[in-house]
Amino acid sequence: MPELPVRCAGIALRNPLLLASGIWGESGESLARAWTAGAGAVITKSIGSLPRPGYPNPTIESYERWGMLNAMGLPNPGIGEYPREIAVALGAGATVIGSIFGGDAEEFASLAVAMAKTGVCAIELNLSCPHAQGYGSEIGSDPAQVEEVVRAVTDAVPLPVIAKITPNAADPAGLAAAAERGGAAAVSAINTLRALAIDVELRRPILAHRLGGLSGPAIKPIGLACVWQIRERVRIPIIGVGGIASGQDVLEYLMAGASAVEIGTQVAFEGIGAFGRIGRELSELLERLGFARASDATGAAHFATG
Amino acid sequence: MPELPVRCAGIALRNPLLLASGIWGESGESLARAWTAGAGAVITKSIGSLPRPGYPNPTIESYERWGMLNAMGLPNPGIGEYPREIAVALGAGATVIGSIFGGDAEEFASLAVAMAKTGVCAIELNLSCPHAQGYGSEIGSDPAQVEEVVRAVTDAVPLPVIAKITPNAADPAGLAAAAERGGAAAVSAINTLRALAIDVELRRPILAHRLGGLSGPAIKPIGLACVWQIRERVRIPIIGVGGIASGQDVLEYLMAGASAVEIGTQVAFEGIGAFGRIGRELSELLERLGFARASDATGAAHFATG
Amino acid sequence: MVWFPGEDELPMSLSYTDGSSKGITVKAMGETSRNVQRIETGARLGIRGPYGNRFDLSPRRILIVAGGSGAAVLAPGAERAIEGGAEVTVALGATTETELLFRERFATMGAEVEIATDDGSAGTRGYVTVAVEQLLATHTFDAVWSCGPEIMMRKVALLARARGVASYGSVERQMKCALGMCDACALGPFHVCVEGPVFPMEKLLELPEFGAFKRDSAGRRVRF
Amino acid sequence: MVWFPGEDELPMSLSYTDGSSKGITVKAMGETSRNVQRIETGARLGIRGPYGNRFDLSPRRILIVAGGSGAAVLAPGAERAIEGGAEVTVALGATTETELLFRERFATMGAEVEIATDDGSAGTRGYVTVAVEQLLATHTFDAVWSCGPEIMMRKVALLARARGVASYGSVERQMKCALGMCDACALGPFHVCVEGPVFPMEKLLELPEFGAFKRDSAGRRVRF
Ligand SMILES: Cc1cc2nc3c(=O)[nH]c(=O)nc-3n(C[C@H](O)[C@H](O)[C@H](O)COP(=O)(O)OP(=O)(O)OC[C@H]3O[C@@H](n4cnc5c(N)ncnc54)[C@H](O)[C@@H]3O)c2cc1C
Ligand SMILES: Cc1cc2nc3c(=O)[nH]c(=O)nc-3n(C[C@H](O)[C@H](O)[C@H](O)COP(=O)(O)OP(=O)(O)OC[C@H]3O[C@@H](n4cnc5c(N)ncnc54)[C@H](O)[C@@H]3O)c2cc1C
Ligand SMILES: Cc1cc2nc3c(=O)[nH]c(=O)nc-3n(C[C@H](O)[C@H](O)[C@H](O)COP(=O)(O)O)c2cc1C
Ligand SMILES: Cc1cc2nc3c(=O)[nH]c(=O)nc-3n(C[C@H](O)[C@H](O)[C@H](O)COP(=O)(O)O)c2cc1C
Ligand code: FES
Ligand code: FES
Repeated sequence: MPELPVRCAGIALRNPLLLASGIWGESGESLARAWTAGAGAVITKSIGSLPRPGYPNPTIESYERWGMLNAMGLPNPGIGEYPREIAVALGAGATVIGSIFGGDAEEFASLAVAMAKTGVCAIELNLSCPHAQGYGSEIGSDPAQVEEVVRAVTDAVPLPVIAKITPNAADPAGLAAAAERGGAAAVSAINTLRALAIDVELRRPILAHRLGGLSGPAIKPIGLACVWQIRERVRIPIIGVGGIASGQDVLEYLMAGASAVEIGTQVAFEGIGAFGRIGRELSELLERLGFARASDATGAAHFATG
Repeated sequence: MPELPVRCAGIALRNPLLLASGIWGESGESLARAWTAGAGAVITKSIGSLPRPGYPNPTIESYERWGMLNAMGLPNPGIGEYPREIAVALGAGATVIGSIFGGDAEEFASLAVAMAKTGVCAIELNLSCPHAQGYGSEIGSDPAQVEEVVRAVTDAVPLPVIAKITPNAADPAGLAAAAERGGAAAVSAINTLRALAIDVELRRPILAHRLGGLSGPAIKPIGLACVWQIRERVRIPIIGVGGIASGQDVLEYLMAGASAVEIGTQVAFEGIGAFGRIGRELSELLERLGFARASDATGAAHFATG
Repeated sequence: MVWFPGEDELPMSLSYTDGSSKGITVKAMGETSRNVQRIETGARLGIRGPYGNRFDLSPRRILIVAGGSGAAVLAPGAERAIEGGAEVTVALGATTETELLFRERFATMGAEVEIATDDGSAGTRGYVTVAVEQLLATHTFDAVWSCGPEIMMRKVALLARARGVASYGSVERQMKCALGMCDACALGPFHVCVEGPVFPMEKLLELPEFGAFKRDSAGRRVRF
Repeated sequence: MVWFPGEDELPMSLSYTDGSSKGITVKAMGETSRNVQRIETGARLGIRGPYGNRFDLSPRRILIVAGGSGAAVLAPGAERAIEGGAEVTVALGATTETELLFRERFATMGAEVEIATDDGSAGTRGYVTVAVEQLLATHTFDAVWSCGPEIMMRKVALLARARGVASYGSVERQMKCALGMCDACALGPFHVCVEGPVFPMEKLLELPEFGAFKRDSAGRRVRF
């Protein structure tokens, strides 16, 4: 059988399928269960300085099988209370990556310092939430701010830092290059795309926050393009995210340039069993196509071209 | 029955469903047939200064029912030969909008002058093709260049000018505001999203040009968000584009702020009969929801909110 | 999930279903549910779902324990069980007589109804669990269903366990996505929106947090 | 559509199908189709489709007129028609004997074959249409199928019309999307990729452009 363990951003992952931030990541028990179900590592919900209830409902609109719209509004217990959830996940043996979001470089750095103390093996910076005012992609679509935030965090903590890139930008690869300059150990791409749903009967946007973020299969081609373009611009590893629902999807991301991937929305469509199934599919596909290791597929589509 | 005719950008449209640029727009006979099939107006393929063969095949990858990826590469006969195609469409009685693309303001202006002589009733500027180097969204994602191009064209021709906005930008509404400042009579939003498909068996991108543009239902939530945000920023009319496949989709765009819409990919999934069916669905839905005119629905979701 | 436009979207059970129309019963708990009381006839709501599971209707002799608004969740299940030929006994509890929900309805559908109020204004005085203990001693049941405050549910489950009767409970948690994704409704390793709201009580009794804490909108642990 | 990775994707007919395997026949026309001649055994191709329509197999006596590589398109249809019990006559034309495609194959499948070459190196000397005229005069047909240069197809259609025989032709145009969207294959108001490649010739004879011009990759009109 092909070897699934990969190294990425200096972390040893037992397989390249990570639980994406914001899915099952509010409670330690859920993180632990995702790990037990086979995730290569689990990424926490994005954690801020203070508890945040998030936006009122409706927070979700689901497009059967091909997409999902959400505006959760970054609900989280705050960095003060969250460490106990991480402890539960670590207690179950999980490889945990801590995701954080802040309003400026200083807030990111102080969150990172607190997060580093919990025992996580890396920190992912959410620079890309498309619907939280003052956070996420408002900072994350400006290369100068991305570089500044990443540098502040890498200066503050000894852990590998992963910058999560927004696709809501003219040049996502330029943002990845900024993260690399700032010292990021890896980038992850993509977060959700700014989107809206309207209920014509009720004559209003469905989500309470109106604008939300689109995830799921609909965005896979967009995520692949970002990973492809980032691979042409940076040397640090890339974690592919967006619309992964099968082993073939994972392999597409690897071939586009990713070293690992994150899976989110598919968990809503299928349950946590998605990790086991996708892992088996990936393994069979790598075997059939003659790859001895998952890592051998990384960037393969770039070499073939020409 | 509710009234379907609308006015938009100073043009009287017999209904709000326009044939999107690049679909059926290379030959006059096809434009004429789309008109006969019920389109409210037909928009030509984007025309440049010189004939362009476009990219080699594969130029298309289709995701059954929810999306389509293309990198045609703006094939077109050039402004020298194209007027005879427009003549065929006008001969059939069609309301024709001429789409043009250029490398800078000067080229756009001179194309507009030539296009204006053909008898089209308005000009759409393709500032948003995501995969043509030096054209489209490379200009279109910079507000200053958008304003400059629009101003050059409005100065050069007496016709209403529609600026087609790219979603591949951090702030599409800001681009629309730039177009308004430049004198645009309307904006259309959105063009396709930068995207990629990979064939894992052949280990390479599927499209010959590698990067392409995603269209179809997958992008409707993204198009709606753009129209929503543009409506909050500009006063000129908006033409909604992206993923329209039903009368309900049209109404969603109208409620988000559009005065008319363009339909593209659905023609590939269903044939040109899509115009008749979608028009009937729109009519029934407006009736059921108590709208006397299609135009009464424009922006309705903004009023209800709060 | 029921969307009250301009207000919020809340998890709600169908408390009435009769082929053509469906009903929900909303208890004024907080701001939204209070505002909802003022909704006018003809107003339009949004509905997503149904999500999650329901009570298994196969047991023949069922004891239903409803605390407060829990009756809204249990009434339609009781109806269907009786239609299916089950014998249903209902232990209905509330703080006071005016808070007793569906007292008539349970009687009309053919259930045996025992009442308990904390203040004794109707039925037995005291917690409904006292009535439950008696019923378990005097009747034979194949299953116990409960819905109400978690402390009540916990007690009921322990009483049932002591008698060797299988028990199931419908629990409440914050709900946002209702799709098993956002973790708002996490209860131990479970997601109430997908794997619940009905659980075999044996699974819940194992969880230290059951009856001890829930999570608020921010995901913080909040003691009951 | 057949994708030759690293080269191009071209519209191709299946010229062989036998349950388990399928074949295509590629004539060296331009750069890609020339390079394709050098593809090695075991190389992988991409396939989209099949798209578009095919010849209607119901007529009982069919005259098939194949010009040049048109035979690749017509051969499998001829096979299926014969399997279905039809009587098939083939008029096979080419510039010279070595360009005659599937001469043996048509004979083996049980068709009556008439040959015409421009230089007389095989069969009748001259255009295949001379053979067609004779066959139409001496035989009775329910339908004529043709595929080849449009000028040839136009002549064949006029000959068939003169005899009152329904005729159908498979036409070629530039293809890109193959989904009836990009307009590359526009032929009058039709899209060859979706509504073709087979058309009743009466529809094509009405189009001023049929046999007169096609469009190049840029959509420019190009005279034949
Ligand atoms: C599966 C399911 C089905 C439900 N069905 C019904 C139903 O049919 N009818 C009905 O009236 N309610 C039902 N509920 C409960 C209902 O959704 C909540 O009572 C409602 O969300 C309260 O909303 P609010 O915004 O008015 O109150 P909030 O402002 O959220 O809360 C007001 C007060 O009530 C308390 N509170 C709120 N929710 C809960 C809770 N879940 N558990 C304990 N205390 C709580 C809060 O702590 C606070 O003190 C159901 C819940 C679930 C999970
Ligand atoms: C429905 C359909 C089925 C087809 N099936 C087959 C098949 O089974 N086998 C096969 O060999 N070919 C088939 N063709 C034709 C084949 O697709 C083209 O010959 C091929 O695309 C030429 O590609 P190229 O890049 O090598 O040539 P190009 O570089 O495109 O052209 C080379 C030369 O050939 C001429 N030429 C190219 N295409 C055509 C055309 N369509 N009509 C007239 N002249 C042309 C050009 O004008 C030029 O002079 C089919 C076409 C269609 C539309
Ligand atoms: C309900 C939900 C909540 C999310 N919350 C976060 C978050 O807190 N932080 C973050 O970086 N990304 C968040 N995301 C984005 C996902 O991590 C992921 O980037 C995106 O959903 C695309 O992947 P998918 O298509 O596999 O879901 C969230 C996505 C969803 C659907
Ligand atoms: C095959 C194809 C070709 C296109 N060509 C053009 C073009 O030439 N000019 C342009 O402005 N938009 C072009 N577009 C974009 C469409 O006009 C439209 O903005 C987009 O497809 C979204 O709408 P849809 O989802 O209804 O297709 C093209 C789209 C497709 C699918
Ligand atoms: S409500 Fe989101 S996981 Fe249950
Ligand atoms: S090939 Fe695109 S319309 Fe026929």
